[in-house]
Amino acid sequence: MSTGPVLDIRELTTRFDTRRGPVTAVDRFSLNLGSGETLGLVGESGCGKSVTALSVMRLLPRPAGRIAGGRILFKGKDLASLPESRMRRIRGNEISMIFQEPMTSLNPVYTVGFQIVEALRRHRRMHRRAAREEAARMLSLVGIPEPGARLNDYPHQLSGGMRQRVMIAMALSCRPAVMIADEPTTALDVTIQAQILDLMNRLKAEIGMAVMLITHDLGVVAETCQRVAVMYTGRIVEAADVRTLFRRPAHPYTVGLFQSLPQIGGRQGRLKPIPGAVPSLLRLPPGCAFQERCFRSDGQCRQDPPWTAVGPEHWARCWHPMEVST
Amino acid sequence: MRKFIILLAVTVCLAPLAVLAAGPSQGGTLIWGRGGDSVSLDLAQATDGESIKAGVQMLENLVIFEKDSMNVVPQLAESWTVSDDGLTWTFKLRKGVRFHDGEPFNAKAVYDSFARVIDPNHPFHSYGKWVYLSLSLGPVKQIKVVDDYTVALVTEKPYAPLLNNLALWLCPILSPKAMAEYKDQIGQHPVGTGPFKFSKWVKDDRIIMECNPDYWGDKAKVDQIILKSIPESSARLMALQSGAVDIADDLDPDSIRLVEANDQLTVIKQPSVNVGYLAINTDKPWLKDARVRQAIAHAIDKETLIASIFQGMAIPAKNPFPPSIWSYNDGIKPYAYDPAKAKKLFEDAGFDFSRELELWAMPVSRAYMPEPVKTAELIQAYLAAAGVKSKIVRMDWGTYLKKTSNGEHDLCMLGWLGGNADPDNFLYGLLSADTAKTPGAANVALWKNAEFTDLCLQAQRTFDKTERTKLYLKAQEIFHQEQPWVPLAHSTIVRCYNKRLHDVPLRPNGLNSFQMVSKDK
Amino acid sequence: MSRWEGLQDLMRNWSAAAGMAIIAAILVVALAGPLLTPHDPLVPAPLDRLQGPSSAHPFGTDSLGRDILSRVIGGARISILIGVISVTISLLPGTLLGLLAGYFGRWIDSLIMRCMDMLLAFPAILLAIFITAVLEPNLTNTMIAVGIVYIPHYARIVRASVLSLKQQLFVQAVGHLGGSHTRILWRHVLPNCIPPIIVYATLGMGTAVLQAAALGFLGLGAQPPSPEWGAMLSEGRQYIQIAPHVAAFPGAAILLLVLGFNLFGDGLRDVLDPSLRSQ
Amino acid sequence: MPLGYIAKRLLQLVAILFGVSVVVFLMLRMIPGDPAQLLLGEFANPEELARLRTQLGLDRSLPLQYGIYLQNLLQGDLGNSIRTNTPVAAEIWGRLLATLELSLAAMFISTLVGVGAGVVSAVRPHSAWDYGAMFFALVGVSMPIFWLGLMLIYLFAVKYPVLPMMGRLPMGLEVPAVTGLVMVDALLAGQPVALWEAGRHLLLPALTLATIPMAVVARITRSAMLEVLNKDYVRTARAKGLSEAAVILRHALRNAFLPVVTVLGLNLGLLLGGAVLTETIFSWPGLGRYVVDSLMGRDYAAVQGCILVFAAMMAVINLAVDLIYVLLDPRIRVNE
Repeated sequence: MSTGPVLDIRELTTRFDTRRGPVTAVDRFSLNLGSGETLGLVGESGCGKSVTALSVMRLLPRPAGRIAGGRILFKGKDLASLPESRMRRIRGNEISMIFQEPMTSLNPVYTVGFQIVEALRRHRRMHRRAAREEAARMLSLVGIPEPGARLNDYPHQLSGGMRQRVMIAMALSCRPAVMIADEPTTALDVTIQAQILDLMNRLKAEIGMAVMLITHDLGVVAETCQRVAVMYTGRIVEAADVRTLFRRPAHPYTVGLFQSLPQIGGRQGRLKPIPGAVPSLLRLPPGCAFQERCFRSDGQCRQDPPWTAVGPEHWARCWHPMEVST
Repeated sequence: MRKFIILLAVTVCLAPLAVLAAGPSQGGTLIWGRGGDSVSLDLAQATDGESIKAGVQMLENLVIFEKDSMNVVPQLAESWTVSDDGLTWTFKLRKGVRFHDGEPFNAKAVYDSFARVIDPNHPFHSYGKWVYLSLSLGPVKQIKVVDDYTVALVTEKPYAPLLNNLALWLCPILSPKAMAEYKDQIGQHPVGTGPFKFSKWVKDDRIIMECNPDYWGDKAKVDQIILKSIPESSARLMALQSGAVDIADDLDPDSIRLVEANDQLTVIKQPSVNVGYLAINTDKPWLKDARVRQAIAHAIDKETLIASIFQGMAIPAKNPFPPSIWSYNDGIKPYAYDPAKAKKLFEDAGFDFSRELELWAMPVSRAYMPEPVKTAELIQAYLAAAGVKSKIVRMDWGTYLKKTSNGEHDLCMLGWLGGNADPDNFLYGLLSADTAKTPGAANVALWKNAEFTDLCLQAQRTFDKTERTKLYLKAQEIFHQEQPWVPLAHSTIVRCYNKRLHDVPLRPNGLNSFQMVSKDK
Repeated sequence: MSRWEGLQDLMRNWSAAAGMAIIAAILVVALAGPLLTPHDPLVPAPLDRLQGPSSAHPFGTDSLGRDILSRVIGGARISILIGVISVTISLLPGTLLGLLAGYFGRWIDSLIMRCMDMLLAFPAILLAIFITAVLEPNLTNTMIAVGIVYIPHYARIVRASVLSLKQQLFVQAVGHLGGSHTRILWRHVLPNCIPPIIVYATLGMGTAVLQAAALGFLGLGAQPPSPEWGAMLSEGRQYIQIAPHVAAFPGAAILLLVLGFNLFGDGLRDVLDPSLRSQ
Repeated sequence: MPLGYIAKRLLQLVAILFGVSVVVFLMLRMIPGDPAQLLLGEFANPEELARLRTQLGLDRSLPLQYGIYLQNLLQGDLGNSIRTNTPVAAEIWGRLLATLELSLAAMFISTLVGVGAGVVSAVRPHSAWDYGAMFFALVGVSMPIFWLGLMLIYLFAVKYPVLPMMGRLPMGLEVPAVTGLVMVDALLAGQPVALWEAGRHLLLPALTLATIPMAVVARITRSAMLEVLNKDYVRTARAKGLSEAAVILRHALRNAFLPVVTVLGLNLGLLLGGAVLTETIFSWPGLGRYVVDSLMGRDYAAVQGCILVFAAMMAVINLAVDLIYVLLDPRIRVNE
């Protein structure tokens, strides 16, 4: 299925300057995304998932955030060092992004038609009429009834699910090679969530793009993704294909994540939250950031843990990964 | 030798200018900067100097004062006679005169212009508010049109000053057609017979008048006059300095000093027949004692006041009227500036030094009191130096006049302009017991001195000038002794203009036609 | 937030600290005025009039020869007084009206707020001119006029906070428990309106000083020989060509004091009531 | 927005104007000072005063005076000026245009510079430009404009005489009045010299009048923009690959305009008030100066007329602001 990575992130490091000093929000992040693949990026809030996405899009809030190191190779170009003007031609065109908050991500003072057309006209140099027709087509593609009329609606006239569909239509309008979806369903009702995920799956196939799906919801990952990477305090701690990860999580943090989830049809045992709290990025312990909460940690964990292959296409950043039998 | 060459060079360079100066060419626009806009150009309704100043350029009377005296000479009337009983004044009118709208000037025009003022049944009567009747046509009971060019005015009693009244600005002759057409707006569109005719009025900004090419007399030498309102004195000064205006009126004394120093500009001065004074309310128990009033006079340094605030543009006053008016008592020895003596006089009179006197300062400046507030501040400081506390009180002009004429003040500042240059105007009008009755007292000192009043009344009945002089000299002595006012200054009136103007006139009352003024190109 | 922390925050706020420094400096000058002034601000020396700045008269002299530095110092007290008193005059009735309108609502609200609308229908300076003219022009009436003009502003602010408080549970709860209206207003509603009032009042002092100076400039404010800054400026206007210093210094003093109030008010707002920041 | 809403607002306007007319009428009569005494000055005698009072109708009872005034008002007659005996409406109209020209120029300057400075500050927060601009804005809101006007006159008309210090046109230069706005008239008449001169005359007063609104607008624009720039839809716009200019001007500024328009609307009231001072300083023949002069002259009808015009303008501006809101923010359209 995969024909070589379309997006290859190597050692990406992103820092923020805060009042209390610089903070490394993403630390030596390496990952690749094969074309047509859906990759899940999971972790608790604040672990650096969204920052990674914004780094790829080069949309970090300025002037506080900056890419401090590493490369982001997209079709052979390093996005990290691309001039802003060239980056703008990629954004929304070859790589697009949809956001968590459909309620606020659309500009309230413009019609949805205008907002879709704007992207088409920018990247495709389409004429107004052609762009409108294309926009209507996109709306019907994302399953919005009466797309021609909806073009003239303002965002506040649409429901949350409809708005997210509009966002998707907008993101897909230029047929991107990569779409980054940052918690696209978190703010939606459960029934709507399912519809949107279905839609994304369908369109991915139709358009043939790769998707990086950022979520904290492992259920969503299971339904949509082929591969998963787990992040903790700015680093990837484990990566594997979905099946492997769900069956045999190797990193104690991943294990903790699963144990803290209610499982439908699973044992009705008590949920086990991970003890302790996520350490502040400003005061990370030396070595493994998870050591203080980890049931397997020992003195060795004060050293930087290695990126260890624990199975085929299965890595974990841990001194003491769970025994994985293959 | 070298000096000679320079002189020669200068002479050569200036020669062409001299030629120009010798024969000023006709025409041009005279721009006249002044402090405020006119209100109404129908002079029969005008109450303010800015209206009158503009109106007299366009409107004419039957008779007028000579250019620089108070002698009455013909204007639209060619001649006049008074009946033996002194009741009927007959005027022969000038023929061939036309109003600016082309209407002929005749007896009918005089009738309409006058009857509208005094006859409530005249159709134009309701179009205006006829002010200052006592100074204008008040005494006239009937107006007769004898023929097209003869008019007779009949008074109830013999009234000698009528001719002077007609020569004032208050009795202009306007086009009957225009008065009928503009109704109550005639003041906005004056149509008279004068050397200039009305052209345009932009409120609060400018009034434009053009030379009247069909004028019956000598035509005006400039083509146009623009009266420009420039409320701020410093702005007027600057406009004059830059040449933007040719004349700047009502500059403050400090500015006049700058004009004098500028060789493009010139200042003409004229002693005015006015007085600025500090009236002391003699009705107040604490000011009843003449020694207190003398003390106030001693406390004030008039010389310094004039040197600083008036910038020397005045002479110190010791009598109620200026020396240019006959019977001025120059033998009076003024109260010298002497704070110690003032203090002693206050003490002798048993003055209560804990009392704070109310010192009322005029809210408007007048020629006789160009800087009333600063003058008040200075007087306050002088009183303080003599140990007397005072508080400066200000209010709007209307209230000020009303309350001072009710005697509500302790000390108040006022002044007077003697229009007809008669001592009676000052002495009886402003200081007699007859005019000290509240409300509406013109004698704001409320000074009721029987001897002084008798002298004034006696003088009114006396026709022999030397006898009258004696009476007035005596009256001034009483005034000096009693000091109901501290007379402060007789100011100088000035006109500041650019030297490219010629033959700029200045009457003591500041009102002149600019008919003869010419401007270098 | 404890009081102490609040104060610390305030000191750390650049704007508040700068504003406080300016106001404190002017306050010291105002209080120590007579000790600092080399000359009597009220006694004229007419023969020394309109002198430019010199070592004897650092700010020069005015048209009556008075030392302008001494007068500017003398005027500091007047201006601060104007700020404080005018704001008090608008604050007290404004707060009361706002409380009543917001708390009782219905016709009381309509009546009060329509009256406020009427006051707001005039440009502020014009209304102040008008009131001064009715009351006769002097310093006291200037403060009253400026005070009245800004009553509606306080009424509106307080009303808005009361309305939002009314939605909150605790006021309703107290009401159900049978507290009297006065008690509820005084103990529960008013204290919660105070932060925005303090912020607005501080900024309002600057506005009041400006407005009063404008009235003084138009000759409707403090009467001579009082060294009120606006009135001094008005006199200087006449001498702008021959003695610009007469106008320059009092005006700069007004600017500095108002700047002080505004800086302090901005800082207070950041600390006390961040939600007001966008206003 | 339904027409009914506008009608309701206009009705409210009439009610407020009625209230204002009563208040102004009563307040004017409370002001000490007799117009007749003022008109006739220090040389009048009591009989002349009494006669003038009768002619002016000042001896009638207050309710009767108000009744007459109101009756005339309803017929569109603002009455005649006591001082000039001319219809107040005509006196006001000419001056209103002068004030309008000044205010529009000031509005233009303050909006352009204020919004511009605010946007740049918000785009580069905490930069040297930001601190500089915001410091100047703070000085601006603290500015006694009558002092600023004087200092500008001193600098640019006295010390370095490059600009005129007063008036609307050089003396002697005339432009045919069509609109009453001199610059527009000069343009219509095709007189480039007059246009240039009118602009030069307008510059200092307009700048003076613009100072405070400019500063207020800059501050409000900055804070509104800062808020908007953090909004998700701005991020969306960037994610679409739009140019920074399009993001800021099209997506951010348009949304930041709502609070700015409110402030601009309020500021127009401020402008009208500031006009009183600015016109006084620059001898600008406008309504602000006229109303103060009329008040000092106890010209009742003139003051009443002016205040009604002022109040009506403020109300119309508020209405206009509300309407602009609707244009700017589609969300309100449905709610109304």
